[in-house]
Amino acid sequence: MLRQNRLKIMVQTGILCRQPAVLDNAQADWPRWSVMAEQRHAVDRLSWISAYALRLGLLLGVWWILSGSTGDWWFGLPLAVFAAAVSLWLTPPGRFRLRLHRMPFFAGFFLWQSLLAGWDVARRTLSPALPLRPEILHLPVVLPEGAPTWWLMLVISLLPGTLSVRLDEERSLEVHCLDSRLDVPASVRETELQIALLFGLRISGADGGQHS
Amino acid sequence: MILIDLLQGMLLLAGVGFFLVGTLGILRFPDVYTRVHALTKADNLGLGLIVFGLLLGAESVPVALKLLLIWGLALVASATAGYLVARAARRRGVKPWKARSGGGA
Amino acid sequence: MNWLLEVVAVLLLVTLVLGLIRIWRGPTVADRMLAAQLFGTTGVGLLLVLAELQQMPALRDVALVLALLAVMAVLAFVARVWRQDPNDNHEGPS
Amino acid sequence: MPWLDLLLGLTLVVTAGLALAARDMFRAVVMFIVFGLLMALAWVRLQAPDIALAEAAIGAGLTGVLLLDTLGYLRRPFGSRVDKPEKHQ
Repeated sequence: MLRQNRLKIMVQTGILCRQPAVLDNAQADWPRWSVMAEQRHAVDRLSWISAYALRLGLLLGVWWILSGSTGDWWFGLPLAVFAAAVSLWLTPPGRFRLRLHRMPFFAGFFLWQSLLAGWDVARRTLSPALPLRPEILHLPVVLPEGAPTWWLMLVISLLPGTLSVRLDEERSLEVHCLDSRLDVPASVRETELQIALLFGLRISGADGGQHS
Repeated sequence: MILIDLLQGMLLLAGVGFFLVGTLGILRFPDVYTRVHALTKADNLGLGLIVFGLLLGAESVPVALKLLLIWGLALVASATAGYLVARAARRRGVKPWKARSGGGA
Repeated sequence: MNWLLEVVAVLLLVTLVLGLIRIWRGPTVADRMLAAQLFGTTGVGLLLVLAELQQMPALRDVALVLALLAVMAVLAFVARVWRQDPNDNHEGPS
Repeated sequence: MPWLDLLLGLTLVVTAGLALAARDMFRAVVMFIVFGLLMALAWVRLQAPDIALAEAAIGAGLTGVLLLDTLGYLRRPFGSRVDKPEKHQ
């Protein structure tokens, strides 16, 4: 069953401009969403500097953890400086930035959902009848390309009954679900919302998009 | 103290339980895709519960953070591995298993 | 608490042994690779438990390395072994 | 922990045997990867965490990758079995 919809991605900043996916309107309960970047993240010198500072801080934290706070900073500090530079060279700063203050909320959502997911799999495995009704669904992705979509695809695989299989050119995500009787589109939508919040993107509800 | 020990024991046993369930799922589930489900979900939850159980007995903050780092790494690793295997299987045209009519319970 | 950690370690090892069945039976190569990834995750858990049990903090580093490198096998599998289309079995990967 | 050691030792021997006995090369490679992992655990039980680290990195990690890569370059000696449609067990 194809759940396709026409989506309009309204982009405030003009950076994320893209054509609305050409999909038909079979599923009426899919709300028409739009994604708006909250603010412009131009890839300028300032963002390079802040990205460098963030990554350096992260790497120093990782060194602190790995070295067990023994204080071997004569080795760790130059290494972190070098590694942060290499990471900037390999992956330049993207348009999207994690909102660190949203991280605890997202972690709570994620932990709870993965608990449910493990429980769901356990229930199905241990039941003698093996209640599976796998199906492949095609769901449109509203999140912009890049880091948010990658987060979505990874997180979906850890949520109850869903597994991302692949993403095609028209930004429709193939999801393999364990039980087609569950409301998979709703949970994927919820995940998208959480990730949008994590990245500081605004997803407006059913009245946001333009229907056609 | 006894309460913490009890909680730790429960978390560890629950973690092992999910590992067992995950392996059982890998054995029982009918095709590659469903097995990826068992692998990514049950096992990561099992590892997470074990990590949280050990966190309660961690002697210092860096040790606790290292445990969390290992869990995060394992999460990303197996989610990526599951996605890659599922995509490769799909690209090669491995058909997903379908329940027979009225299948499931 | 040590007896509990021992029980947990033995049960995790039992889980590993059960996983061997899937590797042996297959039936597709992807199933084998998945079971290998399962071994990686279970091995990480087992190493963490052993680190606590034997009072060897270095084992946590072993677990970290294992978590990193266990995926590499899956990556190599997807990128190298299973890269071809199903229809061109006569041609090796270039 | 005699149970753990006994089970570990037995599994190690069984895995080595299976890796040798496997006619399917891919199965042998995966068995070898598993063998490396179990060997790392055995080094841990022998109180040698540094060797365990090397074994986990080299045995379970890098050698597995190299062997899989080699398999990819061989002309699919295991080809016909790969895409056999599965039956529900």
